Amino acid sequence: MINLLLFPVLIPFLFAAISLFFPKKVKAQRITAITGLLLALVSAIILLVKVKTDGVQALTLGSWAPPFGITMVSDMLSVLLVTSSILISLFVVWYSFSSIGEEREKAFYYPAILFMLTGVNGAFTTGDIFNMFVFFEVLLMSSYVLIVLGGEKVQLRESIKYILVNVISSSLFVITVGYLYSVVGTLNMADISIKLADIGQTGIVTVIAVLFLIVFGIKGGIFPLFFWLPGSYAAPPVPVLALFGALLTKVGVYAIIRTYTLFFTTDVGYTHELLMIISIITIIAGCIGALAYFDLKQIIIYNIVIAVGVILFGVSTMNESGLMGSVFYLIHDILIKGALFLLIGIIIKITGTSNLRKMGGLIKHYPILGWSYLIAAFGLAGIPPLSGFVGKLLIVQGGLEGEYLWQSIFILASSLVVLLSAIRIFIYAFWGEEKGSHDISPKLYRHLMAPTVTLVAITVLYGVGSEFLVPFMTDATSVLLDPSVYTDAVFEGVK
Amino acid sequence: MEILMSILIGFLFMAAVYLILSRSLLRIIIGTGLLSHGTHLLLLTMGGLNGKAAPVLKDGVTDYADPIPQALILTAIVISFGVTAFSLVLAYRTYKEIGTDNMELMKGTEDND
Amino acid sequence: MKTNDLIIQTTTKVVFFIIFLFSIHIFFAGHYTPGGGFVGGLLMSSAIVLLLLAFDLKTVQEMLPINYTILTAIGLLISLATAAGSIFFNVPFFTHVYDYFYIPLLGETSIHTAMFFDTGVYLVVVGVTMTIIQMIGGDE
Amino acid sequence: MSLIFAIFTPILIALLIPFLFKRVPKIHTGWFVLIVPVALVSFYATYLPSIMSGSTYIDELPWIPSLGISFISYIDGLSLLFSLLITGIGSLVVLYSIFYLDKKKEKLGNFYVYLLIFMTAMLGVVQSDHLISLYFFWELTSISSFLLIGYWYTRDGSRFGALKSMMITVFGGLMMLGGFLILGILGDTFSIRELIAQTTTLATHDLFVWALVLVLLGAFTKSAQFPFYIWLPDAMEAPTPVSAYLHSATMVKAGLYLVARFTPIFAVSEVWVWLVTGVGIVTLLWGSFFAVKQTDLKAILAFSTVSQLGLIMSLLGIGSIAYHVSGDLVTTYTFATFAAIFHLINHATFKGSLFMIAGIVDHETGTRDIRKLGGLMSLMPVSFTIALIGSLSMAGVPLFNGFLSKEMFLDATLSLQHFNLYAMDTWGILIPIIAWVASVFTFVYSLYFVFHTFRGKYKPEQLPKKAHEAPLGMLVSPGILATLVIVIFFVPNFLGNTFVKPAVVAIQPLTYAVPADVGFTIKAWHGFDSIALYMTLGIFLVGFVLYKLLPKWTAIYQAIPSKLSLNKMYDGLMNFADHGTNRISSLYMTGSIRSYLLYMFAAIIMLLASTLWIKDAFVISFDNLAPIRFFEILISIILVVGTLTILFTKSRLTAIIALGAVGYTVALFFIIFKAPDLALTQLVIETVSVALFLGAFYYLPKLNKHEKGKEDRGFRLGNFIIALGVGVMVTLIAISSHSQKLVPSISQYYKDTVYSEAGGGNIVNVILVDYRGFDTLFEISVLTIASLGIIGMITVRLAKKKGDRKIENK
Repeated sequence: MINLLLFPVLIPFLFAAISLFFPKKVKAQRITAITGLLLALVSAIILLVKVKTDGVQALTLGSWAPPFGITMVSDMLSVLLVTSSILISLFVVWYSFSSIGEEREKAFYYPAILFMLTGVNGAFTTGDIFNMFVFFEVLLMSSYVLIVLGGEKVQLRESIKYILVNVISSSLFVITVGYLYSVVGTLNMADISIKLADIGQTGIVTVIAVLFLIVFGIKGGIFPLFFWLPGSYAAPPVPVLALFGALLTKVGVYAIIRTYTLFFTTDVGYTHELLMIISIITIIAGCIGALAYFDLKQIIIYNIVIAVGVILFGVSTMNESGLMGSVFYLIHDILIKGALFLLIGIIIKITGTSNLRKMGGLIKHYPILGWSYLIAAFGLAGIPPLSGFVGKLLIVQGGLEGEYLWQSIFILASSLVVLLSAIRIFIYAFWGEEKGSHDISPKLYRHLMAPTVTLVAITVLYGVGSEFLVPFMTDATSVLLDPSVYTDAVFEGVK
Repeated sequence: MEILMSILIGFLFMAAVYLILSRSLLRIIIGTGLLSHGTHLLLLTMGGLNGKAAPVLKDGVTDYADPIPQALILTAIVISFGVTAFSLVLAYRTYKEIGTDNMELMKGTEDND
Repeated sequence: MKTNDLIIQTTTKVVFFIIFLFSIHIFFAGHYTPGGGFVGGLLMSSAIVLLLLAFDLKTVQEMLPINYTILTAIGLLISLATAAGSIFFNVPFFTHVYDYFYIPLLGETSIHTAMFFDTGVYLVVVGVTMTIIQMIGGDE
Repeated sequence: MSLIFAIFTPILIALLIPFLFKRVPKIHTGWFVLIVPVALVSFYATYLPSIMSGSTYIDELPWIPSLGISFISYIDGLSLLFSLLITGIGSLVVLYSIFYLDKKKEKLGNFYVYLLIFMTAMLGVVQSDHLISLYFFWELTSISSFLLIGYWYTRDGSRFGALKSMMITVFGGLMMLGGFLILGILGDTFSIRELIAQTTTLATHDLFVWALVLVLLGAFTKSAQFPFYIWLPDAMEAPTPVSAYLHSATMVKAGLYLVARFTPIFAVSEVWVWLVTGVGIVTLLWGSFFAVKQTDLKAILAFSTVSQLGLIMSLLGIGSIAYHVSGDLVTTYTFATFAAIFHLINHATFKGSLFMIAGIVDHETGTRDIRKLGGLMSLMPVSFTIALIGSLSMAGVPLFNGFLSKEMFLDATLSLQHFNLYAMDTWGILIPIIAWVASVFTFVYSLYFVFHTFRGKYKPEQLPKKAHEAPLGMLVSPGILATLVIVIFFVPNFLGNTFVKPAVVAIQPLTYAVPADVGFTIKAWHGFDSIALYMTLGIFLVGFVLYKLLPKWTAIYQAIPSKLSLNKMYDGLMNFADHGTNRISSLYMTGSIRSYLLYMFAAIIMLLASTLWIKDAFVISFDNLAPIRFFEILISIILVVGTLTILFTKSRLTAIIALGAVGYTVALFFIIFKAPDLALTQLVIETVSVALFLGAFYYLPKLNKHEKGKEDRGFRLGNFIIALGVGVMVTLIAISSHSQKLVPSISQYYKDTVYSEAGGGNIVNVILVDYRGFDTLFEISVLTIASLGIIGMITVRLAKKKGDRKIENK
């Protein structure tokens, strides 16, 4: 089954196309979406096993030899991201059943999610730089649809900003691909890697590297390109926010990781140093934002920015611990952000506000919600043995191994801010005197809690069961450390 | 010609960015239109402009223009068409809903604490 | 946009068919000369737009009772299916096949699976442009 | 029962607690809980004989073995002593809590779950041989402490105290983790024992001192050392059993444990000696001085705890000098370590009992405000007796164990004169002086605590409740502790041999191999030539005078400016976190997309320009260029004119049409540059787009309507500069890229194979449907999605239906 690696991309696509035939049948929409996601999940897991046993999978479409056709490549990093993306989408869709409302469900809400997942998975899997642009557009266009769906004022207002920023970033992406094509004459990522390695350190390549950092940095939300993010992400309803928060920035981060380990390895002293500086400022900016607002959504959204900085810091060290930590943390962040957004979604549903100062004492009537939140918050802050711990540990270890003492201590200290921002929600929303209205039916509460608690449980397992993940993470890291594993898989049997 | 084109493209980008930074939504969207024109021309230029024939097979012709950038541009054109159409409808809806096309009146910071 | 001028309407119908045929031609020509599904589809839609200009939205909808979303979905599925056919032969996705056939009336013709793919493109383009135009035109 | 299992027993039992609390409401949940520490204390007690003879035990549970992360439980003299303290005091505290916390009013389920989590955490801390698992349990103590302090979560003080303690201790923990990681990298192991074995090579590395400082940050924050102690007084918002357990007897001693445990690794560094001794002694003075000022019973005890922890810390510091000396001096300094451990045990006994008494007073009178209390002696005679025993021990009065260790402490400080590290022989004289002064204050607040509460005038009108003696059950635990205080005074060497000496061996492994080697005996009487004796007498004398004159001199506390206090600094930081960050953030998070884009473009320009400059990347080559023909110039001019028209027109119709013109010009470019497919597509698309533009903007107001007047010169100039920058960058990089075609393009392949293998003639089209058909498949999906979105936008209008509910958007 040589096409296996396409299935996680194509199955959501197929089901999205199918569900266009009956937009008004809510039940059928739901069933199609869930079926598609489950099948995609199964295929992703099969692929995961395949990549684990047989190494990097590559397929050049149309039976053309690489680099002439479009190559799709599943290495461990890619398949891990694909699997977790599908998983998160599954939970978000499950959660959406009882929270998104029929109007949206009848207006292509589920197809949009499936299309977005197609784009996300495609971007994670593709081995062709222009094809990555196309998948970026697929996921962006779906995200435009999701952010504006519902047509509330704030959605319209923020959608414009969101689209504008992304249109600019897409244009930059295309011209960057153009520059790169001019210099190396190819689009296949493995081919680019080989050719850039042959060329060695050249000024123009470094400039292109910086351009790629900018292009993907806008998507990933790094400093100073993240300003659009907090406002735009807060506009759509919580399930959409959860998807955005969990997945979209990660695509940018993935693309940075991919290009900065596969392409731009000849001038690490400049490019990765820059990446490190930027990642640290990103964390500072994220920390300021995470503390600045007494608004549930904003707090968690700014934590996305912090996490992006932490992950990229690990990448910038370019050593085994740092990179492995980044991979660990990347997957963790997908899961934990998903969980946190779903959790605050329930809090918002209960209290009718996202303003922390207007809520309080929820623990009395919603203890499970409270404890789930606390666990997720500790997971976010990297308290052992929860999910964020191992990743952050390895990232800091990588920093210290690279003798970046102050930077590593800074990363540790940033965890304190993360903890403060997350625990503040707990203290304000769950402790204290009971405040605010509580208009949620027990049935709705149960329906919203089911996917949320399951997801929190998964994050806990992710942390506690880190041992089982290490072999996967090691595989993912080995490709990042040694691009030839990647390029060999692509050109296997060709050269 | 490539250098002239590069300057021309730079000019298009400049105009596009200038428009994007203005307050009126329409000007902003027009700016994105210029941006994509610039982008497409840039792609074409990066492929080299001295091809002697269109990349359509013809007997006796060997010096074809580089077909890859053209294929990429075609894809990009279609995508930007989709985005433009979407943003136009969005602008239209926004205007009807919010009653202005001035971006400076769409800050929304009053919601933040 | 209401014009009940009979001459214009009749002319439009004729022009519509001419453009329609031209779009089909462009579509088929695509593999060898400039053209292809995308341009073909766009031309087709402009033909329909022309109808819209001559008649009102309702009439056109009665003349062409098409749900464009479903048209789009069909197009998408045709393209996907063409590409996915290769999955069943366990060759890389998107592997096209073609051969030359003798077809009565048309003579020696090449049938290329890429053509089916392009058909999907054509339908999607028509479906999408029409949806957009209908939406903008039909909104109060 | 393996050692690891023993550590996790409390947390496993904790899983049952909510169930028991709900299902067995008649029996106080505490009784079930009590079984755990009692069982554990007996379990650990069985290790005593073999530990006394110098053997050790180890047990391992792998967690992430691939990364070398495991739970390793290591039992030696030090960890066994702490384990016994944790479970022993734990048993007494749980027993006490059964009477202290009402089974009907309180959420006992939660309380005991937290307490049991804490017990596991604490056992884990003191038994972990693995740095990462030590860190794991360390943070768990912070978290359980957070939950316990915040137990009465509706009180503002509880929430404040909980957060404060967590912030400070987690900060320390994170820093400590940094230190651990450095150690792990330097020594290539996370095992403390293995690190101890290679301490001399470790010490040569530059990062070693950093590891030391970072680990000490962990210890100092946890053990409430100056200046981090500020969380401890606020932690007194916790229920009193918690204060007695966590915040005096066990958790705050984790820092001391850490220092003791790492002494063999770090003591070779002078920085260690100075930091530990110095910070300890300052904390001692600071805590004792401010304890006198307090009016809340528990606050007095909190400051007293701070001060006593400082005392033990400084003893550990003095003890680590043993690593820097040789001969007889080694014993002189290890004596300080011996004293430290001895005092640590004594402190647990007398402070534990005092906390419980403070709780009893609070419970029976309804207040802990010492100004309202007084004259309880006759009403609560048993409590008074216990309080007196505890206080006198704390003051260092003979007949109580505190006297013994206090004397040893004074002796140890005096021994510093023998040592000349960084002039410690001269500066070191300060330390006994500070120690003496601090002991005077200790004497004062001890008397103050007991006599102001139990003697003087009974003021029933100020008390919320009518005072009477506590129920017997509540007195059992403090009673046992008070008894120990006296027993230890009389048989100190039993304690010394059983508990202290094995622990000293663990801290000073270079000097002693087995507990029997430690040759110290504890004596109450050292003879008349002991300087410590005269110091003690001086303390009693001066202390008593100061106590009597208390109201006369406490005014000096008012003279200390409150703004400079450490609490104010913490509040300032938190205030910055709450409000300062908001102010900073609102400077740039304006919500205006224009300003965001300005920052972004500015950053992009700067990044690209500096990279171009630094990397000398701008290259221009005039080879291989296409010729410039006349009509190309003409089209270029049309393009420029069209663009300028868009920029300067005031009419939106003109702008749209000009945009169309630009689009057609682009199509012309496509034609002359041999791209017929593009030209065709561009023409059709441009036409459709213009139609869409016109359709969509039919209703919109005139262009520039909002901008007239408002769009000042600065606004435009800013836009122009940024726009120019972007344009220049695009051009420069385009020229450079084009001038450096370092690898020939792969496009020849398509020209060669398009007919033979792909069966087509139009290369661009074949690329689109075949070579790169995958792009096209998803390109048409983008179109499809766009149309879905447009349908969604036009048909779904929640805003109108629901009104503008701001529920999710605020």
